[in-house]
Amino acid sequence: MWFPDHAYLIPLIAAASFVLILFFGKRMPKKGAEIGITALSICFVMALATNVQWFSHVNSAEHEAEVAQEEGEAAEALVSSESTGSATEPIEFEVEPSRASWTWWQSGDVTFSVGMLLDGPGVMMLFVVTLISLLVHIYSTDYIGGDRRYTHYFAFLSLFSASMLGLVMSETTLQLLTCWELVGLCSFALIGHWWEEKPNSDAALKAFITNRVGDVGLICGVIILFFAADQSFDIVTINEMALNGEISHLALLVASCSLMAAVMSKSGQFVLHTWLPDAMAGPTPVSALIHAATMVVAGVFMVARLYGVFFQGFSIGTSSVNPLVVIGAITVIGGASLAFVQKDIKKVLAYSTVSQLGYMVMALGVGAWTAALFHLFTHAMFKAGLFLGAGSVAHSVHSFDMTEHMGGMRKFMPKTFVTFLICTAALIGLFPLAGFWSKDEVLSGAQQLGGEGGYLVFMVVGLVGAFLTALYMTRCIYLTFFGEPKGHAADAEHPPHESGRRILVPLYILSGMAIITGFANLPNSGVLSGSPDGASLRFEHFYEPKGSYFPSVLETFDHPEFNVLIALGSTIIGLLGISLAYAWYWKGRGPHGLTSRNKFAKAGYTVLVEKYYLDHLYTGIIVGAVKGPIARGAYWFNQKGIDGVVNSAGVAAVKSGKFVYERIDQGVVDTIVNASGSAAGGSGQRLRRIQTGRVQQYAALLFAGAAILAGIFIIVI
Amino acid sequence: MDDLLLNQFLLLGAVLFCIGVYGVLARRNAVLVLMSIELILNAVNINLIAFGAFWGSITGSVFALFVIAIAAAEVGVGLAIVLLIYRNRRSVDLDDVAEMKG
Amino acid sequence: MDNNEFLTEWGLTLMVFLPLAGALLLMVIPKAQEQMIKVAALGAALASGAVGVAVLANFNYDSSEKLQFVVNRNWIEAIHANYIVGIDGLSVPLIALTLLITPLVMVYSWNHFPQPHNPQAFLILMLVLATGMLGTFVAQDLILFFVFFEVVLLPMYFMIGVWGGEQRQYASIKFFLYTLFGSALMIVSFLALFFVAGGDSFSMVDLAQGVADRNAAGNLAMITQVLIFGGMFMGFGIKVPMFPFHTWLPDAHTQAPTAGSVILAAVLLKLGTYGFIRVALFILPEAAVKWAPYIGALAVIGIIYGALGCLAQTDMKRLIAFSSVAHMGFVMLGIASLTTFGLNAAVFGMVAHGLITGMLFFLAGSVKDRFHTLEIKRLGGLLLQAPKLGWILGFCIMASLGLPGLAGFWGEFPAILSAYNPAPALSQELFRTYMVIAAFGTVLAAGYLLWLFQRTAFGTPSEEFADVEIEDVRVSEWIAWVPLLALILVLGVFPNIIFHVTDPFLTVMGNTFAGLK
Amino acid sequence: MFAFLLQSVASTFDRPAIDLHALAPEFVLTGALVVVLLVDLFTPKGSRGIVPSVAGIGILAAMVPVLTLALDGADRSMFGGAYVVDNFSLVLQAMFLLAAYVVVLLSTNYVAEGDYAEGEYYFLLLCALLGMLVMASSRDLITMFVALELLSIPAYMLAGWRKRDRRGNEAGVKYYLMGVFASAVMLYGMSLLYGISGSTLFSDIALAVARGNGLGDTTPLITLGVVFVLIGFAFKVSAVPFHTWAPDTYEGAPTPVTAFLAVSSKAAGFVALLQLILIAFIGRDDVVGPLMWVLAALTMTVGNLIALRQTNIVRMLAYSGVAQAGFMLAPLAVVGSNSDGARSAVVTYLLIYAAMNLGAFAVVLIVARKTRSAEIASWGGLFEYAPGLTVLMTVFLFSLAGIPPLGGWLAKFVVFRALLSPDLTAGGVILAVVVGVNSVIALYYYANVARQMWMNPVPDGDRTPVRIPFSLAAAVTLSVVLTVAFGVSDLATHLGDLATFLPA
Repeated sequence: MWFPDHAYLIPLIAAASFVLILFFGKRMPKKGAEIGITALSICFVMALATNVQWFSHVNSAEHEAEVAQEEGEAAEALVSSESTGSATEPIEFEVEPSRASWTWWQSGDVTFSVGMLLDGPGVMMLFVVTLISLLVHIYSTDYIGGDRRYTHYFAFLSLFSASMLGLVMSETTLQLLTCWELVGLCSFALIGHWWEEKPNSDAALKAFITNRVGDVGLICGVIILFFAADQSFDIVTINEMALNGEISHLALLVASCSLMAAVMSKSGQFVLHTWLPDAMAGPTPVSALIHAATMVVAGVFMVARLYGVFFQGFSIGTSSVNPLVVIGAITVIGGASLAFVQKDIKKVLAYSTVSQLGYMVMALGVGAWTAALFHLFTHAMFKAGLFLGAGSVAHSVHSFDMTEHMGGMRKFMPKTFVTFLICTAALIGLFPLAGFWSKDEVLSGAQQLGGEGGYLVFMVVGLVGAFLTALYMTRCIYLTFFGEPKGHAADAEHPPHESGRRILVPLYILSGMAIITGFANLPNSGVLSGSPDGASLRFEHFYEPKGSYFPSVLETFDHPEFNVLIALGSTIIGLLGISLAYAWYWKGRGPHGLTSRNKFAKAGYTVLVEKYYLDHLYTGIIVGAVKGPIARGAYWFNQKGIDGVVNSAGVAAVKSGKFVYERIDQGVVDTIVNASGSAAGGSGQRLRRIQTGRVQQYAALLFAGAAILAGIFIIVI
Repeated sequence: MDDLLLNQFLLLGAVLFCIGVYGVLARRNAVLVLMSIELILNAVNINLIAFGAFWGSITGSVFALFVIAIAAAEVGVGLAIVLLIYRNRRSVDLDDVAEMKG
Repeated sequence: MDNNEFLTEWGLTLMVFLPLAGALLLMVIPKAQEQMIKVAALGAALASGAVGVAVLANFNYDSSEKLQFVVNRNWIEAIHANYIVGIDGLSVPLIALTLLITPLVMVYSWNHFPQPHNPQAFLILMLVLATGMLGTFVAQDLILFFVFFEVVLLPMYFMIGVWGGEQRQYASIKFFLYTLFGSALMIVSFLALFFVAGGDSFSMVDLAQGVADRNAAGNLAMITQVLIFGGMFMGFGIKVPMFPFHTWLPDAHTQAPTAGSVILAAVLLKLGTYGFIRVALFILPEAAVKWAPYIGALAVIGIIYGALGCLAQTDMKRLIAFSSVAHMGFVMLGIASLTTFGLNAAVFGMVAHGLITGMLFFLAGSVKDRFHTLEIKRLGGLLLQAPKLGWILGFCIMASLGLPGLAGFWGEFPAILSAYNPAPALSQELFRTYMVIAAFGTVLAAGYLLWLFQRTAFGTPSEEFADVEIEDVRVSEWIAWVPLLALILVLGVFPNIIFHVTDPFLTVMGNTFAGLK
Repeated sequence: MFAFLLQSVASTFDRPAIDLHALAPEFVLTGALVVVLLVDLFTPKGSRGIVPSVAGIGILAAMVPVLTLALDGADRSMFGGAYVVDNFSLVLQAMFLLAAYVVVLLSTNYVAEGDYAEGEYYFLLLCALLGMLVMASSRDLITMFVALELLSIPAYMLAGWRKRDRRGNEAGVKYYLMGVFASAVMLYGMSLLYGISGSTLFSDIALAVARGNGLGDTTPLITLGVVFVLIGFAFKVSAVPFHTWAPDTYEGAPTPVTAFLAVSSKAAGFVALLQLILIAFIGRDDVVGPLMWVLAALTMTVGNLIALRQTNIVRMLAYSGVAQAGFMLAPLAVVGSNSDGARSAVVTYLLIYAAMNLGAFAVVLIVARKTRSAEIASWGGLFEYAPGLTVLMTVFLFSLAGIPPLGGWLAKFVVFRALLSPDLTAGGVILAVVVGVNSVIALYYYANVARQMWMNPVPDGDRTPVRIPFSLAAAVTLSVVLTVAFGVSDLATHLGDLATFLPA
């Protein structure tokens, strides 16, 4: 198992690439891009190899367990001839993660180590991060070619890749924290890549500072777990102790709540999500890599990594509601409804990302660990594809504004259009694309897992979210690729044109992934129970940790089964959304004023004429309502309410800083100091009056002093 | 010398001392101030002599002699300084000698 | 072997006094021979550095909890003050820091001494300063410690007062008076301690033993110890500076010339925190337990308060100065926790703050040099005009706000960590509250530092500087900065370089506190 | 009565055994002052420089027997214990001689250039010095009184030496009158002490004061006597509220004389106080302690506060001297619990104070030769044209402020040590804190002068270098060497510990 055991080399290669680009990038013929691409290619190959070896590692572990079990059964069979049924049950086996560890520092008798903990989720993330990073590197050579900070850009991409790879294979929470902050730094630098304009640097600052707020939670959580686990940062140890019950429930609960804050900020959960749409100020490939596929899922990954803590802390297996699932659910709906009113294609995708991250958090909240990670996996593919597709379009029309400068792009950019369409379909969850399978697992999880009553409410939320997703993505497709070209897109002299190969190839790859990745975890239950063992649930099989540090050791932990009703239901809901939107945008006429009264009349007039009377009605009411007051209200609340709170927190901090400085520091503290100085000087001035210059007054003082002192001492003593 | 007599001498000394102090503080004329000083010193002398007699030792008297001699020297110096002041200012009013203060 | 004996006997003494000898040498060089003066000064600093490196190289890191290179000679016998020097794991990092900073500051100033120029006087002061700083870190006798502790005052006073900014006179005297006020109370405490502990030695080890013995015998009133600690608290706390004794710091830092600010930030402030650990905590552990909650409270107040102060600043240098209040708050929080973690964090924090804030002051000086202003409003677009300078600023700001992987993190995080689980004699609830407040301090730190970066480095240059040609980093600046930048990174990645050295001594100390109820 | 006196004298008089070696310093000095007068008489008017040289040599010559006595090491007591030579007297005599020598160095140019009567000047200086030497050895009220007047009366004349200057006159008359008033009060106190004990010997007084004399309750009388006598010397050391003469006199007197008054005369006052308090009044520390506590606290606080506001450097130094006296009085406040420590602290402080204060005055003299002004503002930018001098002045000023490693800090340190040892007492600790706070206040005005020199521009733009005459250079060098040496070595503290009294 050379590759998994030496996987720590992968981030090191990326880090080396960062250093090389930083110092030599500008002198290279391609300004450093070639270094980054080479490094990431190596990383990707190594990640692939790691995956392959890991698969065989898991299989051999399973095989060994099978052999052992068979031997045991053989022994058992000797005693009792009853040995039926057990063969069909899945075999329990443990998979040793690949580990490496070095001492980082020590204090007293506690040693802090840095190292590698590589198991299923890590291996999976290796693949995702290196693949998308590589594609983004290639894509960027075209997309931001000629930029004045081209080299810097690639340097930071490399640094980001290194940090993200380090994060996913962190051995300790401290290391996780370190990489967590480093990816934040890269995010900051890349959002602010075009820092000449203030909005961009504002967005960068907002991202960093909002994440810092979450980091307070992370720091506290990590510290609480450190002491709860007898002074250890080791993730395996912490999980094991949490699952064994060696850590009190209270500590786990407080730690989980603290860590929640970090999840909320990093993974864009309500109410700390506001930085994510703003982060679209960065270059589009960055948005694809960092703000869609990898960094923003760090929060999800962290929960998955410390799942033992969360599982016990929030009693996920036995409850029917907990902070994770609630926050996730709010985010699903909130993000989706906000996506609806955006004019900027990237913001649509950003809110969509927020919403999808909500799914993942929700899935973790209901206990569907595999579903969450699987959705993370598929989402990374199609969302990156969407972002890159949006970038491709924007590259051609020099704008992200769908309503002003796009429309009818399918004619100019057919290839981009097709890939975008595929990814959209995957996102909406159309059978048999990737999103269908992963979203379905989430919904099944919500339906089947949990304590009494389960998390049914959240399944409904998930369905509503799916509906909304279909609506806004269809709208997005329409505004971008259909209708009449507007603005730059209509510029006859410089008509939009299809992008070059370096942009298209990543799009092909990602859309291809959007098609096939769904099959990675083909269910083998329900109507699909006939699917072959070697092809079903591969994702779960290979990537779900199997060992004492994962909640699967608990009885309350379970996997949802494929439910054909949910699958059908969600598909129908998705299709309904699409058709409603289709009806509204493609078939609808005029300025869509059905929300106003006279337009209602007009609609009534056409009831008989139009075949789609009902459609019109429903579209008008539902879409109109969602698109209109609800979404706008939500957006207003978002911008003025939540974002307002965030911004005014900043303003308040500055104001209180001014107050403290001017009034308290300079006004009170410093004044006291200076006043004692001038008081000394003042009393000196007053005392000088003793010194009148008249010798007889001096004499009077002398005699009086003598008399008084003598008098006092005579009387007192 | 008995206690009663000693007390009378001491009282005289004290009164003289106070008169001297009053003179020192109240007179403007430097020469009068010098004379008041002599009163104080003589009050001391009376004390010394009285105590000397009380103890029957000559030390008190000797001390008094030293005081007298030194007082003479002191007053000499004092008068010289007053003379200097008079030369420069044409006045021996001590209230005028207050250029330096504060 | 001969070499080693010589080093053991004379190494520390040479290291401490070589700069002073250099200062004396400088006095006799004619003022006109500027080049020679500079070379001689740098030579003295480097010579001291070389001896220091030799000493540190021969230091036995495996038993760094023990005093090494100890020299014990009679000094002022009449007052029982001895010349005792020696180093252990606690002093080594700070000595290394001082040895590094002094020549770098000289190199930085090489071709642009602040007005009114006069490199001779400037360098003499610098060398005297070096002796004072090094001496403080090696002294193992309270009187010797005190003397060195005070020796740094005068050069710094003149450095601020003569070469400083517009408000230099006010700032310098404020600095001086403040510090002396603390010192006066401190020396009273030292003496009281001396008599309390038996009255026959000022050696720190003996004093600690004396106090421990009397405590064991139960005939030392707690109130006495607490009051003595209080005097030391004033002395060290003002130097650190702790809220509310910090008001000298922004003024002094802002007005001081770049070299002065750097030394002030990098080393001088550490004298206070070092003193807390080396003297106050070491000798009076029981009183420390009584004081720790209050120190912790002031520390977290300092963290938040310093950050708020930063947010209000309009001057870049003053902002950096205020940030010191916040950063030293973390150091003090670590100390107040009275645990091995906390103390380790504190020492690391000292070094990290020295490197980072020193670097930031260097940068502020260079910005001032180029734009002749530090008003944040007038700056902007530094990254466009001088990209290297801008990126270095960015790097240092990231380090300063405690980004993991850079040195600043290791001062902050373990300090917060330690506050979660303070020494058993302290209230956990209280310190956990401190922990949360301190953690929020990191948010504010990110806020004011990034805001500074945005307003100075991002954007486009303001109109008044739009057409001005701005020189990027100069050679002398590179020489002075590269070691610091490299160290910030290296220490961030390999924190054990320092923890390894400090830990044995601080573990012993931490165990002492762990044993107190 | 006269017959009775004569008779008693005749009957008891024996020629006292006179130990010539013990008295040799005084004799040498007496000889020197006679020689000074004669030399002045027989040298022509133009040839200056001879008289000061003779005076200087005379002073150094007097040093020789002091050293031989010190080497000899034996304590000597004469005149029934009224006059002794012990470690204490030798250390202080040496200090007086050295300080006076520096004053002669300071005076040389000043007197020569100012057209003053040179011979008389040095004659009076040596007379005062003789008084100081005697003071250090006196263990008897009469001897002490004579010594006091011997040092005071010439000092009155020296203070008013600039006879055509109105301020000079004023300085003289104020010093004189206040001095005489104080002497009178002191004498009154002495008469009471004599009355109670029947003897003028300190050892006898000590017994009577401690135990009473068996004549009923004389405690109030003793208290009155003790307080009055102490106040007489409190005047000499310019303790508040008896300090009023000091600033005016210092300002008006010739600067070398000011230095002499500020250092030697003040030291003489402390010498007397030490002897009285530690030998004669040792049994009444219930009076002495609180009295000194009050005086010390008042003196340092008032002195410092007023010094903050001074614009004239001599006047500032005068008030600083007042404050310094407060610091020196402080150890006497704990004389009851730590008499040895108090003595050692005061002596140490005196030695260091002499070195640094004389140095400061020397620099003032040098600078005044150029600026012709004593205003602090005229010191602006000194660093630009006289860096060496500036550094020296800085050393003296910060030594006075008590910044390590200069001498002054050790002086403060021994004060702290005396106040806090061997057991912490409330009074001692509080006074120590008062001392601490005061030393911070003091720093402000010392640093203010440093600020002028280093940081301010030259007021009149005149940057011609300052010419330093040889004698002044010598004085400054001597002072600075001692100031620094006292700070970094145990010289002063060692001498302070050494200066013990002859056991009674």
